[in-house]
Amino acid sequence: MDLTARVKLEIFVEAHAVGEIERMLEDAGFKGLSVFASLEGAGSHGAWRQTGVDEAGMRLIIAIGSEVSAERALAWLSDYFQSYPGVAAASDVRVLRADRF
Amino acid sequence: MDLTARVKLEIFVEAHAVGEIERMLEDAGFKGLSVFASLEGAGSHGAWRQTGVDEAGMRLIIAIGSEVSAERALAWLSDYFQSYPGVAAASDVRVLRADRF
Amino acid sequence: MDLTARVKLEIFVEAHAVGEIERMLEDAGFKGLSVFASLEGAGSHGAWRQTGVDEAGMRLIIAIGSEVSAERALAWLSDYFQSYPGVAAASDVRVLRADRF
Amino acid sequence: MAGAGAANLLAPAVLFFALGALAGWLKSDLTIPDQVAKTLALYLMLCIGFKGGAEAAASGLSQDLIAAGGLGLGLSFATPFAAYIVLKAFGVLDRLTAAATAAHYGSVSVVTFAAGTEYLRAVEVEFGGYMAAVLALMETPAILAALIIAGARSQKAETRLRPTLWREVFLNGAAVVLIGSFVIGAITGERGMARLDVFVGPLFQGALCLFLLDMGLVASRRLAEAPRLDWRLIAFAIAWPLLSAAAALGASAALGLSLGDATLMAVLAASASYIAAPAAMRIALPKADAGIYLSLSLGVTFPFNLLIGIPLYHAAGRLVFGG
Amino acid sequence: MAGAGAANLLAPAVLFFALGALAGWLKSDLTIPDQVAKTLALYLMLCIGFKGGAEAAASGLSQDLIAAGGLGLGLSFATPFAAYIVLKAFGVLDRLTAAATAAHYGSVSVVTFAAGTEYLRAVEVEFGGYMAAVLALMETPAILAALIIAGARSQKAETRLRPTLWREVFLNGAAVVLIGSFVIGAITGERGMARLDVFVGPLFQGALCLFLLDMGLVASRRLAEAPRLDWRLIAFAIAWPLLSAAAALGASAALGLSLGDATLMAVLAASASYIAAPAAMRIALPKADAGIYLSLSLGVTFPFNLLIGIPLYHAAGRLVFGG
Amino acid sequence: MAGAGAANLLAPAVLFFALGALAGWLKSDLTIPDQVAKTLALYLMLCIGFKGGAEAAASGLSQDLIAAGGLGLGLSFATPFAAYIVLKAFGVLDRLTAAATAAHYGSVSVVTFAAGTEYLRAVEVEFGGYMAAVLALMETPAILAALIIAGARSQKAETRLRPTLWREVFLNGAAVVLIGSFVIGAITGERGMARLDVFVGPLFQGALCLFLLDMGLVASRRLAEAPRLDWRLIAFAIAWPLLSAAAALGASAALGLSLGDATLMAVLAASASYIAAPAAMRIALPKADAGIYLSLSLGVTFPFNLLIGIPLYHAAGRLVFGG
Ligand SMILES: Nc1ncnc2c1ncn2[C@@H]1O[C@H](COP(=O)(O)O)[C@@H](O)[C@H]1O
Ligand SMILES: Nc1ncnc2c1ncn2[C@@H]1O[C@H](COP(=O)(O)O)[C@@H](O)[C@H]1O
Ligand SMILES: Nc1ncnc2c1ncn2[C@@H]1O[C@H](COP(=O)(O)O)[C@@H](O)[C@H]1O
Ligand code: NA
Ligand code: NA
Ligand code: NA
Repeated sequence: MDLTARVKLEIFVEAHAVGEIERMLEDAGFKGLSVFASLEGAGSHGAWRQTGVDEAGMRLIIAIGSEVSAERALAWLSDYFQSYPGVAAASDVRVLRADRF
Repeated sequence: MDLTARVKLEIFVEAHAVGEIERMLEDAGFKGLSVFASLEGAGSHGAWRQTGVDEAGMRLIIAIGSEVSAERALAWLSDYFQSYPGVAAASDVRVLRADRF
Repeated sequence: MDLTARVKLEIFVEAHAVGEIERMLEDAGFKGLSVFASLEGAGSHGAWRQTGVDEAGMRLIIAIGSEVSAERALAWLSDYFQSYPGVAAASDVRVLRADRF
Repeated sequence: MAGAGAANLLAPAVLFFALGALAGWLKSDLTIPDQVAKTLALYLMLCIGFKGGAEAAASGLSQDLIAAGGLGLGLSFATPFAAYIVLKAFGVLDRLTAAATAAHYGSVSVVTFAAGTEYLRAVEVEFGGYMAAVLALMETPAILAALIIAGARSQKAETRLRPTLWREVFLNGAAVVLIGSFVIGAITGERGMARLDVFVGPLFQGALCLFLLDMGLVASRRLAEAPRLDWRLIAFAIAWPLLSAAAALGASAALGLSLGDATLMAVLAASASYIAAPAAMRIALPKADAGIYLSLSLGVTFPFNLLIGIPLYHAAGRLVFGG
Repeated sequence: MAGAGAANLLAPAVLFFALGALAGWLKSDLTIPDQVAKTLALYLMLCIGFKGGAEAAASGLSQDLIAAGGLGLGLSFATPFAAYIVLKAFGVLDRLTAAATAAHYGSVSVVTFAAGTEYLRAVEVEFGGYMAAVLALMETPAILAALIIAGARSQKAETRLRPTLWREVFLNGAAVVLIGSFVIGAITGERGMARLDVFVGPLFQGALCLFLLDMGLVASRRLAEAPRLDWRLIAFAIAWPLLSAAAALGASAALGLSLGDATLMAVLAASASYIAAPAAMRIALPKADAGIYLSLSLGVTFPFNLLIGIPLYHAAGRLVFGG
Repeated sequence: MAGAGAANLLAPAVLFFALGALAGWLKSDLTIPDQVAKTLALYLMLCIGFKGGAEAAASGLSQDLIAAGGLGLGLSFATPFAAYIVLKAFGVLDRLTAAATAAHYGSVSVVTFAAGTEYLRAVEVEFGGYMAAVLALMETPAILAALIIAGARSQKAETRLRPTLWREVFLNGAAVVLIGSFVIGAITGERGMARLDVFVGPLFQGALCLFLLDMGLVASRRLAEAPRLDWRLIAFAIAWPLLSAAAALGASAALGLSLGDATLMAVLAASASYIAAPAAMRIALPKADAGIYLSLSLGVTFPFNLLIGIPLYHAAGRLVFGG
């Protein structure tokens, strides 16, 4: 198989931030992304649980793109996380059809 | 800990394809898989959002298996993605109880 | 960007085990985690599907932490999986703000 | 007539659609959770099928059913060919997208039908319970027609997916619930109706409001994200329903259907699918542009029929039928 | 009697189960979203509990309640021992799977009970509101019996999970809603019933149809995925309910219960759990094969009871009680 | 009076809240799936708005509406400033958490309002349909007040999120459904009400029970996870509603509102937001501690108002109004 190295970002943020981060990822050069809903979690801002009553809930945004795009996005996120809850992690993946990313 | 290297596939596809891809993964040698529903996303086929009205929605299939199985699955997917929306990524993981994968 | 290497655990377990594993991860030194619901899957205990009638469903717990914490958690899990269904995988990630993990 | 049209615009269900559309347009974060929306859609079909079946059982399977059913099948199958020629003539759509869009206009919208029946109830015009069966019959032929148009056989990928595709075409959840509930309604008849009257009656009205609120959100968000729609396509999405409704009214009159049945036949012909057809097209014609066919069917034709089409077709029916 | 049996088969709720089973068998993509299915299950229990409590309050806590409650507890606890011996005797199940399966047959199915009460209402046979409390009482003892059989203490893993297990056994969501609603119904009595009558009455019938549609889908899909079921196990899943129902009818007659109460007691004894028992078994006996116990309870015994068992137990009751 | 208070405690909806709280406290695994809970919340607002609008249309827009609306706006905007001063004086909260908490107490709780209207219906005290509009008016001003207090302009991050924030403040789903349904109810009036009466009437009572069951679970779980609550904060979460209710009753009497309207005004003033305010605070004041403001509003004030506050405010109203 003809696989190419790319970077995968996994970004955990509050639901209200998804729209903004989607725009940011596009600006950073990502050509695609996927969003998932988390059920519960814990972090430095305490534990939370999706209940439908009081919680907006956390989302996981997965975006696969180039090293350069990932750098840009992480720079932005590093600033964002100064104010807002959330974490992000980057890792190496191999993809088909490299031009799509 | 006694960890063994394996390959993790993350496959983003439309809901209608899940059954077929599950069968393919089994044929390729994967002994397990898990399927998740995505809320919204974007890619070369445009942006979509799970609404319950018009969208079938994308799924994320995670399957951990051997290098050989992953190669086979990716070859199949490379063909599949000629016609259908979706992306796939492979990455390295370490697992317990290697014989299970 | 100032990124630091960490280990990401992905743990697939039945819903009833989530509380216990959350406690275990905290004891092992993880400062955060996120839990996701899986729709369907297959493994050595057969195939299952989230239906709302008979299935408790599988969960995916993602936890990013130090190598040491991951080692501890995997040791515990290796014991746990002697009795209960589930699998776990570790992989390398790079994170912002290393002190948070 | 004008009064009746205005009455439609002021029906709660239509106003909830408008509320949803407004909220979507203002980018409110309002959403109906997707699992609930899916269930509402199933529930509406269950009610439509069950009520139709129970009424059909009460009045007996008449000749009208055969006439209406035959007409519906014919319209659903023939429409895509005509629509495809028109759409291709514009020169803005590729072959597959034109075929997929044509499938949507041949097939039908369950919620438009539901709004049509509510409208007729409000203006106290009778119609046959079997029209629910006609609705079910009209879902699929248009999809088959589109496959013929597209020559789907030639597509390599499709071969592999054929079983999934045929299941989606003939056994999609919507069709199964609609037809199954019709049969159950017909079997249990009055006795079944007595047990489920609140569930399929007063509750239905409310659920329709909630679902239309969601449809308004989805329709306006979809339109907002589809800036590239050519004006000719938008004109098509309004003119085509008018033409289809006219054809359906004429044929219904020729076949001797009642005013109510003819109005519903016009509503069905004018309506465009947004559940069964897209699901089948995603499998059978993945290279067709879903952004086009969903924006037209959901973003233009659905609101047009709901707000203007239904009372208009009824008014036209009264002219034709001299009612 | 034959008429009443046929009437059951033609009740809307039973037909919706059949529709779901057919759709699942044909591999239709129809599904009831899981969050909605879970809510429907809770809602059904809320209604059963509340109505039972309100009726029990109206008629006062009679001696019959104590008799029926005691009988239910006894049956639920004793059944698994007998079932275990039979299941082990076949020689096809390991010790833990046999124990877990036995737990399912000692415990009860809420929806089978609901269908039983609807059946009795349709044939106009009275029963005590306290039978809802008996239903709640019968959920748990069978699970404890299975733990004793399996000698769960000896399992290392279980120690760690004991708190989770005991919460699952005594405080699972289903039990809490059922018992809690019973108490609330008993406290608020007629006044509460006046406020919630539509919610727990006509709506209940419809929700039961929707839930049974889902049960049909789940049951037939589960059967389709369980090709390895030994014929002796299938025979067990049909014969055992018959035996249990007979025992329950006899004991009910001996204790002087009414025909309606005795029929429901037989339905409870014959029914097999598919919510509380599997949840507890996954924690307590993880090495037991869920494919076996769920396929039997959900795929064989549930449909058998729903379609044939309920009218049969009632007919047998009429013989015993000379009704 | 004591009888009425006891009657409240024995209303099914209140008992279901208690059941949920008990289940949460016992760590039962009972949960209402989140998509269903969200839909229930939207549905309750739809009903409250629609019924209020229809009633307001029937009785005409009176001067009372203007008086009540103005009072509501004033209370919602002014309360946070006073609450902030008190909260800061305790010395246990940082500036931002105090401001965010103050926003919650100025804003309102839809479900507390719903419980208040059900209570008034049970004791047969009339109130104006326009109180639903007052409820909608009181959601937002408190949030703006908190932003002023916190000097949110100075926060760098907020600039970036301004559009999201303003949409959340003025166009959050709850507000849109509440106001939209009010307008729809007002437009369709009696005719609309006739079509939706079962949906917004008897069904509402049941849905309120189910939602309060969930609120009980959420409230008690939240309290269990918040061991660090200072006793002064808990005292605030009980005393502040009492003060607010007293102020609202006095002002209502001065403005010449009816007993029913004044009681609801007190209920609104006493209630604390747990949907709109937290959503806005997460965006605008992310450094405020959500554990504090949600535990107080949802874990202390909500149960207090539901169980004790509502009948108390009504009793106090009767003293003031000599009713
Ligand atoms: N180490 C971690 N691993 C996985 N998810 C995390 C981790 N830390 C935080 N999260 C997720 O991100 C959310 C916000 O994190 P925090 O800002 O640290 O409270 C948490 O509630 C979790 O859902
Ligand atoms: N770079 C990416 N990162 C993460 N998810 C993606 C990416 N590209 C595509 N996807 C997901 O796969 C779906 C189909 O992709 P596409 O065929 O490119 O439209 C998208 O709607 C996303 O949900
Ligand atoms: N190789 C795998 N890749 C991804 N998920 C898996 C894999 N094996 C098991 N799982 C998940 O873990 C669950 C339990 O696994 P098992 O104990 O092997 O039956 C399965 O139902 C899947 O959801
Ligand atoms: Na059509
Ligand atoms: Na039993
Ligand atoms: Na307030």
